[in-house]
Amino acid sequence: MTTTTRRPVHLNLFKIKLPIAGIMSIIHRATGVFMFLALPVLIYLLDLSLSGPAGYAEAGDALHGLFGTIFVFLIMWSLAHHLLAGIRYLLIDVDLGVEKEIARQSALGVVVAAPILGLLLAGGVL
Amino acid sequence: MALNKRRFDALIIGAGGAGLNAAIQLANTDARVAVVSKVFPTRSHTVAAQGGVNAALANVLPDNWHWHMFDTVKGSDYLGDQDAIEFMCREAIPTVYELEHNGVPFSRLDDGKIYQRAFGGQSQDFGGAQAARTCAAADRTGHAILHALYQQNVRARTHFFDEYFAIDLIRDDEGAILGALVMEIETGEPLLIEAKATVLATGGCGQVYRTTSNAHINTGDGMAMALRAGIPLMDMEFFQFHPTGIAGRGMLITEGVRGEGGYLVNRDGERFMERYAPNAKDLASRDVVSRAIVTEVKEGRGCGPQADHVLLKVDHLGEEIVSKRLPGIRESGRIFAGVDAAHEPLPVFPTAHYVMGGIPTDPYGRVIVPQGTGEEVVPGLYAAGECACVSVHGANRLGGNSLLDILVFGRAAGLDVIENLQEHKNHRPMNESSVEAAMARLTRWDQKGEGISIRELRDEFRKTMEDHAGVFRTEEIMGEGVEKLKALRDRLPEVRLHDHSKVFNTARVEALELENLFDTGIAIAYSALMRKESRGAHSRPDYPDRDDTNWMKHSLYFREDDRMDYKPVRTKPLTVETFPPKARVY
Amino acid sequence: MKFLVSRFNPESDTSPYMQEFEVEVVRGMMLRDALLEIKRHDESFAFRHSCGEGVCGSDGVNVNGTNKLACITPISELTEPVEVRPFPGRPIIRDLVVDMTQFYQQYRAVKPWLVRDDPMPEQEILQSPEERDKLDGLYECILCGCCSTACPSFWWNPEKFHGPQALLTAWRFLADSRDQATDERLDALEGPYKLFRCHTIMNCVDVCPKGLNPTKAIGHIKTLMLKNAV
Amino acid sequence: MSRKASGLKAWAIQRLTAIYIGLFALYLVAVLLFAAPVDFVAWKEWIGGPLVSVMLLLFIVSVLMHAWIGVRDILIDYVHPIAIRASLLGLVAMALVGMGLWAAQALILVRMA
Repeated sequence: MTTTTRRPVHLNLFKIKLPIAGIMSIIHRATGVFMFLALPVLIYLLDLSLSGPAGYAEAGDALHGLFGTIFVFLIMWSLAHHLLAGIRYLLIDVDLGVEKEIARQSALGVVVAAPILGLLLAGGVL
Repeated sequence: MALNKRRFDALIIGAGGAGLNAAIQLANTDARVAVVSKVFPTRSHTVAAQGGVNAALANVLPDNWHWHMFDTVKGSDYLGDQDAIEFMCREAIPTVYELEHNGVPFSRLDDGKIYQRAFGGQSQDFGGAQAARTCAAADRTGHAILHALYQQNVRARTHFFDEYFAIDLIRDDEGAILGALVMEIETGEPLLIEAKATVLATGGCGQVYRTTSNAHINTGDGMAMALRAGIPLMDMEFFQFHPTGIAGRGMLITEGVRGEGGYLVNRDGERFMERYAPNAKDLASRDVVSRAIVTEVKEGRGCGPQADHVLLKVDHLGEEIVSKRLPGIRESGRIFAGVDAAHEPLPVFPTAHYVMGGIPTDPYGRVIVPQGTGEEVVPGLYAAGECACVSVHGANRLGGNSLLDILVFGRAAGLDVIENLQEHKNHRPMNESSVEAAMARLTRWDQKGEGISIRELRDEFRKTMEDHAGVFRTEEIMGEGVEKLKALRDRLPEVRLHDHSKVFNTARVEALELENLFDTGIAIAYSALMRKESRGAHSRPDYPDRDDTNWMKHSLYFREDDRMDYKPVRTKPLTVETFPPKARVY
Repeated sequence: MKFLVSRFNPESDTSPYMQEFEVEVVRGMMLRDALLEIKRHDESFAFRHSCGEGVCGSDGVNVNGTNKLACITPISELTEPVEVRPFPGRPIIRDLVVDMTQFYQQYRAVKPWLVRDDPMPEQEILQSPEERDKLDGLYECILCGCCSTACPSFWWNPEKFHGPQALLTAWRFLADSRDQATDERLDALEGPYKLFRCHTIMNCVDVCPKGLNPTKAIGHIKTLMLKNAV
Repeated sequence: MSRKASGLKAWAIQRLTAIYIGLFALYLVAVLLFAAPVDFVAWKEWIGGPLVSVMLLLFIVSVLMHAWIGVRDILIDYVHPIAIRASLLGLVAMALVGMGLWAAQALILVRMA
């Protein structure tokens, strides 16, 4: 068609149901972005902890504070999700678990397991 | 506003198997070819063909085209033209190989050749044992073929006008066809396409019946355009009711199910086809099986709470065969009947399926009309596929011969157009009065005010067709039907569109289709009333026998004054001996 | 049963809105039947449909947030109110009718036809049943568009990313033992967009009405590409 | 990274780095859980060990590459105006290189100390 008419597009993400694998996928992306943004903090903490006994203690204290605890949990959850989802992706790459039902179940598994694992890891580390 | 115009060497209306196979021949030359389709090409109804395409490849059992020809002549109840049938059965073999080369994913045999299955009405050695002649891509043969043909046209850069509706043919005072007026559905704008040759490949008109295996789009557009251009329709009384539609819904269950070993049973669990066709049983030709089912139900041996259908048993074949050879059927059964064919029988009843008649053509796809005592070609006009009548199916079409018909004659039409273009280098002068007449058909729907709705008349029309031009036909039923249909036709001018918007106005399309349904439906009912014998799909309890003395002839219905004419059957084949009429038993 | 359908007529509306209809539901009714009922009340309601049995691929719509073919979606499986919208991410021409041009362009871009350099044999090109089996789950695609219009990567880059449908088709020809253009096909898929916008989200697999698996096909393409590269 | 190579190569690198990151992360978490250094000296010694430093440097490189491909994917997906995308890619690249140098410096300093 040559005439230029206004054509709206339906892309209201609140009205489009994302399947469980899609939810898992967007969390994978979000956790990736979060960890990327957290990189400077992590490197800062590494640098601080290696700067000397005082820095080491300071870094340790920071992680054990309220914000530190939340931060550690978020990082561990992100790591767990990104890792589990990543393993799932690698398996799908080699044609394992790519069938619809299995892919749904594994996605659900990742979404449920990641925060639990994150909590456990955060608890263990702190 | 000036009317938009485009010029092409050839215009093809319809993008199913026939249209696309004609287009690919042309596109492979340097001809400029336009394909107009009211739906995106792969939505054409060829996509729904399931079972397969017949060709005597002899991949499974011994075979040759002459046996195939015999079966087709017999299946046609000796109404098919034997020259055209010979042409088709010979061409079948290279046609299927060409399809394979074009990428169709046929099912395969262990030796790597194309898989062929048993189908109704197919025999070895002129009526001997069952043949395996139907080349199949699982039970999705039409889909596989249509997609491959579309893909080849994409490769060859055919010019597609997708979602354009053809309104009417344009012709000059000598009757030559100059192209067509079409409407872009997306904008509602008309467009005049001029062409040196126009091919009608618009498919069937199964939507004239209420219960049908046909898609919403099968509204006989090309046939009606031909009628309005003064061209008669041939043998329209022969309408095939497929024996196995899903009961109450009409979705098709391919004959391939019976070809793979499925069979029909009545409420007593009896394999009733053994009574009607002792030899061929469930693989007797379609008209025979359809009548048998209707008889069983009428005589109270139907299944289900309403005793209104019979059962098609497949479950004995085992889950593996069903999912390997009939996956689509299993899916349809599950969705539409709530039945898993691998474990339970399917409820089936005959459903309106295919029109044997159509626009009269010769084996090169050229449209021919009576002229004096003979016939002549309509300059610039071709027809192929279900909308055409060559006639290879006569009074009854065999399963697997419809895909064959569209492919062979689509191709033949394309090739003849190429030759024709060599002789006709220029477009003929446009005929403005014909364009105006076509425009009037479009603008008529701009009339405002109160009136009958399209739906209302359409529903009433389709019900009348079903009740009065169905499987069993008596003088009384059909006479009443024709009167009712004419009365309905008189109300057509009172129909009004309430929505006059232009952009993708599907109501406008349905309005234009309604007129086409009326033209083709009345052609069916009128031709049927006139034919006083039983032959093939045309079954009259008041004239139960075939009458070769008076009725071995083709009927021709003209729109003007609902006039009938007749012409002889061409019984002389191209190279072989004539098959003389015999009693048709299976 | 209550239906909310998306309406938009470019000649009179500035943006799409939801309109409510009450449809009497009968047993065995499909969503397409309900849409036809609505059209019976209001002929200006536009949607595409044809075969009514899930093979032509015309009537894909977004129902309660999920892409489906209306003609094979039983009403009984839907929760009320049924919200019917056009495919996500496609420009709306009218009501439920969307512009699928880019979808078809992507399909054509993968050269969806059999390429054969050898001269054709007089009869069929031989193919063993095992080789033919590789095409199962690929050739059955009906081009309905449910998958590609459910794919976020296609939402964001419809002009450059092939989308699940076209990639499934690409693999259909790569997987065909008769096709002889493997290298050209693989080369054409290189770059960050055409193939590699796929992030294995798998929405395509979730919605395909024919039960096909574009993700699996895409995985096979990547694996073959990798094999050819090393 | 050339345009032509940026499809398959990026995809392959993303996977290879993922495998290494995953394995090393598991190792790291295991150490932190079961053999966490008790004080600064232990921490410094552990991290300054030759094997750990090399693994850690490799880890950092992997993370940066992995992050680069991931962020690049996100920008290709969502940010279409070419000038804005190029600027953002530039910023991300600089940030990643900066962070890499920073982390490397911390590790190298601790080895020299």
